[in-house]
Amino acid sequence: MENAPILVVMAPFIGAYLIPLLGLWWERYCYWVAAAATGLSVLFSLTLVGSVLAQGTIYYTVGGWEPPWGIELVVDPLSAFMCLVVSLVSLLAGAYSRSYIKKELPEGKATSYYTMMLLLTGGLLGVSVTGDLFNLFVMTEIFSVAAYALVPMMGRKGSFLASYRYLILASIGTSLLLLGTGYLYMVTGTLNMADLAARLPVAYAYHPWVVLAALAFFLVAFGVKSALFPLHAWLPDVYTVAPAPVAVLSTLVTKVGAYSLIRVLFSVFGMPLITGAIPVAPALSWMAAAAILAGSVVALQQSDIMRMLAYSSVAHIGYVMLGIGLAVQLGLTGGILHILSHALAKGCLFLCAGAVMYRAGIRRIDDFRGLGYRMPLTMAAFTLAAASIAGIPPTVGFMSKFYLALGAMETGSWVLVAVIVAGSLLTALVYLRVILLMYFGAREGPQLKEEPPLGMLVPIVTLALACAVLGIFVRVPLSLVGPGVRVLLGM
Amino acid sequence: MGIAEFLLMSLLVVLAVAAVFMRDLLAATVVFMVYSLLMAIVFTQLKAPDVALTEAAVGAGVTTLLFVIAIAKTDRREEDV
Amino acid sequence: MTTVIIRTTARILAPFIQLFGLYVIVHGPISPGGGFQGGVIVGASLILLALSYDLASAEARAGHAIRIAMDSTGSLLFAGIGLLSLLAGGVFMDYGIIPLPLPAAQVRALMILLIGMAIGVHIMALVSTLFLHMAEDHE
Amino acid sequence: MSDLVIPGNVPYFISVALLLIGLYAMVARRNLIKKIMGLNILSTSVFLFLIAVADKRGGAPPITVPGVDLYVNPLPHTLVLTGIVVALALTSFALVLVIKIYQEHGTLDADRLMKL
Repeated sequence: MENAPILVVMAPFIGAYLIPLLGLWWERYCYWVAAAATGLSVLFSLTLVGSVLAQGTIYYTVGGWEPPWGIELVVDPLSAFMCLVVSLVSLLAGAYSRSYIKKELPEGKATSYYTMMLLLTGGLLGVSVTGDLFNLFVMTEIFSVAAYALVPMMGRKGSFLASYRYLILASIGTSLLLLGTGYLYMVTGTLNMADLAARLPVAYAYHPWVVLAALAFFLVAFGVKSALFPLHAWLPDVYTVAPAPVAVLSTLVTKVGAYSLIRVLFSVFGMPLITGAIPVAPALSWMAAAAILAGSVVALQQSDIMRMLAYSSVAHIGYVMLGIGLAVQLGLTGGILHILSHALAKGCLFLCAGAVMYRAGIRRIDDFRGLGYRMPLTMAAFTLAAASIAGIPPTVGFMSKFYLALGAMETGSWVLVAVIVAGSLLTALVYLRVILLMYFGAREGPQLKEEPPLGMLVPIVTLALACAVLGIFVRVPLSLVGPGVRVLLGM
Repeated sequence: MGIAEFLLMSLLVVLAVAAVFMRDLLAATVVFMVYSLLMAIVFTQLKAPDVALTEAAVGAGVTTLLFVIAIAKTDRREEDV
Repeated sequence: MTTVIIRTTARILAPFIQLFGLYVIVHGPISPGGGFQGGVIVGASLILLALSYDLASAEARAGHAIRIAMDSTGSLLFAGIGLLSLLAGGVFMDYGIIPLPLPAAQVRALMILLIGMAIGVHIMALVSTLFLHMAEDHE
Repeated sequence: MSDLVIPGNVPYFISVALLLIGLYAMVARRNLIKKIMGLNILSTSVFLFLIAVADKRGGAPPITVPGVDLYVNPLPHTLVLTGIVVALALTSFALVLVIKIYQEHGTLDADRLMKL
C-alpha cells in the first residue's frame, strides 16, 4: 500500500462529500458512510504504522511533482502515531454520536454533523502527514472551519457566541500562520519542510529578524490552536456548549496543534536554532508550567462538569508543551506519550459526561451524588480515565508523566519536576471530588440502573480500557514514539 | 514603482482606517468594497492578474454582499457606549 | 417601476456574466482565471438574479437539493479524477498516467480542464448556497 | 536604515500597516461585524505581502506568452488564491453566527454580550 499516505486523508474527505448527497434522500445511511470513512482511515493508519516501522520514513509526492513545486507527504513514526490516535479516537467519537445526536441534536442536523465531523478528521489527518508548510496551513484551516461549525450544532444558549469567539481568536492565529509561512518563503524560497530545515540556518545568519518574526507567528498560531495557557480563552466556553463527541474531537484539535508546533520547531527550525540561537524551548517549558498550575487550580473551582474538564485540558496541554520545551529525548517521549494518554483519558471523560447528560440530564458536579450506583459501568470508566489523567500507576497517564519527570530531571530543572508532581496532585484532587460524590454521596430517591445505550457504552469502555492496557503494555506505543523522537532530535 | 502606485497603496491604508472607524456599518461596508477593488488593482500592478480577478469577484462582490445581508438582518449602527 | 428596470437589466446581464464565467473556467490552464474564479462569477450571476427577483423564485429555480447535489458532485469529481490516476498505477493526482489514446501532456491538460470545471460547479453551488442560506429567514 | 526605504519595499510597509489596522479592529472594536471586517483586512494584508514577495522587477505575469522568459513567481499566487477561499468561508460562517447571536441576544456589542 504505497498510496496509504494520501488515502488516509482522502477517505474522510470523500466521505464528507458523499454524505450531503446521500443525506438528501437517505439520511439514515449517513452514519454508516461516516463510520466506513473513519474505519478506512484507521486501516490506512495501521498500514502506515506497519510500513514506517518496517522501512522508516515514507515520502509521497502528490501529482508526481517533485518538491519544491509539488506537495510532499512525509510520514515518519510520529506522523503515523498521530494518524492512529486521531483516526481511532474519531472512530470512537463517531460511533458514540449515533445514539447521542438522535436525542441531543435538533431535527435534520445529522447530515451536516457527520459532514463536518469527517472534514475535521480529514483535516487533522492531513496536518499529521504533510511535509509542506503551506499544506499545513490549508489543512489547519479546513479542520478549524469544521470545528467552528460543529460547536453550535446543539443550539445551546450562548453556543453561537462561543463559536464566534473561537473563530475570531483562531483566525488571528491562522492568519499569522500564513504570514509566518510567507516570511520563511521570502528568505528561503521553499515551502517544503525538509528543504526549509536545510536552508534556515543560512537564512538565519542573513535575516535573523525575519526568521525570528516567523517563529513568533508560529508560536502564537499553534499556541491558540492548542490552547496554551495565556491563549486558551476560547476553550472553556467551546467545551461547555459543544456536543460531547465534538468536545472529544476538540481535544484532538488541541493535540494536533501541539503536534504542528513539534513539527515546526524540530523538523523546520531544528534543534540548534530553538535551543541555542533562539531560546524558545526554555520559554515554552515555563509557559507550560504556568499552564499546568493555573489550569488545575481553576479546574478545582468549577461547578459545571464540562467546564471542569475543559480547564483540566488546559493543564494537560501544559504537560505536552512541557515535554516539547524540555527538548531532550526522555522529556519529548513523555510529552508525545501524553498526547496519547490525554486523548484517550479526556476523550473517555467527555464521553462519560455526555452520557450522564444524555441519561440523567445532569451537568452540575454537585448533582453527581450517588451516580456511581445508577450508571455503574459508565462511572467505573470515568474513574479509570480519571486515574489515568491524575497519573496513578499502572495507567498510561502515569507512564507519560513519569517520562516527563525523568526528562525534567535530566535537564536538572527541579522546579519543573516539582510542578509535574504538584500538577498531578492537583489533578487528583479535581477528580477525587467528583469520584467521592459519585460513590459516597448520599443516595436519594429510587435507584434505577440506567446505563446509556450500547452504542455509547462501547466507546466509553474501550477508551477506559485502553488507558489501563496501554499503561501496562507501554512498550506498544513506545515502539512508535521512541523512533519518532529519535527522528525529531536527529539521532 | 512610480508615484501613482505609491499613492494607490497609501489610499489602501486610508480606506482601511475609514472602514474600521466608521460608525455606520453600511457605509463601512461600501468603503470596504472600494478597498477590495483597490486591492485588486494593486494586485494587477504587482503582476498577479489571476489573484486580482479573484479578489475583485470575492472581496468586492460576494463578501460585500454577505456583509450587506448580515447588516440588513441585524443592526445598521454600532451601539454607543 | 424600478423593479421592472432592475429585473430586465438582471435578465439581460445574467447570461453574459455566466458566459464570461464559463470563459474564465475553460481558459483556466492558459490565462488568468480557472475553476474557482469562474465559479464565483457564475455564482454571482445567480445571486444577482436572486436579488432582483425574490428569494422564493430563486429557491424554486435552484432549490436546496439541486445545489447540494451540484456541490457534492463537483468535489467528488475532483477527488475521483485524482483517484483515477491512482487506480491507473500512478500517484494521487498524477494525471498524465491515465490511459487515454492521447499524449500524456494532452491528457494532463484535459484532466486539469475537467477538474477546473468540477471546481467551478462546486464553487458556484457553494457561493449561491452561502448567499441563499444567509438571506433566508432564520427561524 | 536608508536601504530599507527603497521603492520595492513599499508594499511590505503597507502590508504591515494594514495588518495592524486589521488586528486593531479584531481586538479593540466592539461591534461583531467590525471584527469580521478586521479579519478581512488582516487576511488581505497577508495576501498583499505574499504577492509582493512573488513580484520580480521586469517580470511578466505568470501566463505563458511566446517570447517571454522572466515570469513572476506563481507559487505565492496559488497560496493567495487558497487564502481568499478560506477567508470567504470564514467570513460567511462568521456572519451567519453574527445573525444568530443577534437573534439570541438582541445586540452585537461585544462588551454587552460578555455581561450576559
